[in-house]
Amino acid sequence: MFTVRIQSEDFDAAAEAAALTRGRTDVGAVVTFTGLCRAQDATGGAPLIALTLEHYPGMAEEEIRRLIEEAGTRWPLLGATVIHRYGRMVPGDNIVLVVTTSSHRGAAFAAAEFLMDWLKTRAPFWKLEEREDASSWVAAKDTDDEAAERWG
Amino acid sequence: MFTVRIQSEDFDAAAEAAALTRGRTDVGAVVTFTGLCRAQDATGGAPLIALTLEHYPGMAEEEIRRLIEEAGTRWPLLGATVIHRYGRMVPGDNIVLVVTTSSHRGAAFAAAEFLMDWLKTRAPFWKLEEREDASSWVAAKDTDDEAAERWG
Amino acid sequence: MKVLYFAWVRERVGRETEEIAVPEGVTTVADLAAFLKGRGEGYARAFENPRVVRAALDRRHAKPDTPLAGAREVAFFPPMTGG
Amino acid sequence: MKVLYFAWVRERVGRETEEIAVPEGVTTVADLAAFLKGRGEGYARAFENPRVVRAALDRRHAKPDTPLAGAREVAFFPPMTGG
Repeated sequence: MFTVRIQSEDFDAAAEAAALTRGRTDVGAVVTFTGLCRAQDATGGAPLIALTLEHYPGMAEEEIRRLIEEAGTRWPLLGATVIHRYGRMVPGDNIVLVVTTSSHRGAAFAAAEFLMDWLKTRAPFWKLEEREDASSWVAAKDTDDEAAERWG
Repeated sequence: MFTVRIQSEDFDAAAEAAALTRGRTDVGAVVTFTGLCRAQDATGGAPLIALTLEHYPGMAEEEIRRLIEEAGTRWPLLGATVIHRYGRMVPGDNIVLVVTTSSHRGAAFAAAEFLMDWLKTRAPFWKLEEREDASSWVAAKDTDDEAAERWG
Repeated sequence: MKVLYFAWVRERVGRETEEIAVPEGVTTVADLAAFLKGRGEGYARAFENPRVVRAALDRRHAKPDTPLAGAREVAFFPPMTGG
Repeated sequence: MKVLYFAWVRERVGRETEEIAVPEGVTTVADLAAFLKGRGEGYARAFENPRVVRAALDRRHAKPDTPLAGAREVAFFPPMTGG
């Protein structure tokens, strides 16, 4: 049960998690990760007014589906759902959701973290930051590349 | 914002996650882990009818609070909520919830996994399994000890 | 001293809690477990393999060599299986 | 061949997409980037540092030395910052 959705609307993490467990008695572990838009990054500077997420329609869904399938070969997943939003978001808004289910917690945690690490470096999305003093494209982080690379 | 609850009632993972993010713009990552009662364990055998969770009132809450505080010294958490149920549960029922929030995903994931690993080995709860052929106390798993020990 | 038992330790001992007058010379968790083991058949079965019985003193995990000194409540139980 | 641009590559090139007749001798992703770089000021700025421009061929990540052979759609974009 692998689901990918690229959408501008908000998502409901609880409903997505419920869809992966409803009527089942084999799921022992559900991990959900929600990534949100923050007002302030670590470097300080002017507070963020909004983020606009641009994406590559078609490829975004296909690439995330490939990442989920890769996760499914590495861990015994019972289900996985990834929803990534695009468009303009203000601080506090949801950006991305990953839900993984498995019989055991180790697989659910590892797959969720793997998906997030690879989403960051492979899913074709780009963030434009709007601050009081300027708008600028977010630069990719070396730490994200390192997080993805640890999966080998 | 650290919360621990030991209760017989079910919990609402979404409401707990929402309570840690509401009105804030500094949370970038929310990880929730839900542990559920499964019908069948890996060893096969008769299907599970129910689990009854016994706990040590007072110590259960105190020990989990100590684990959360330890997590808070290791990672820059903005919030953490742990709810552990006791009493009788049937397959598909929720048993335990861990929610962690942080500015960044690495801390939220690591703290949630740390809390689950240590809950398994340190929180004073014991599972009595009810199967068609017998009732028996669940034996502690070496793999749980190993999972906890990797945190050093 | 208040003593509590949980899970199969409780079932074997046959009670949830009791007040114990700790005898002279019983100074550690392991001493207390050995003393309790001699109190009858149920206790003997509960503590037959002391390595698999865990203990808490005043609601904190304790080791066999932890001194009882000052504790008001001690609990004995199997390895935990929550989560 | 359909070419798409995203984020600041799109802004610098000044368009989202275009049809390109790939000249003889342009056989890899890197060749195409070098060819596009010569098409004007916006392109020159978009491809001024080819190492920071990523590419996809038919919606799959491609490397500079990936052959264009058979691809219908190529996209150029900065390193991704989703998630």
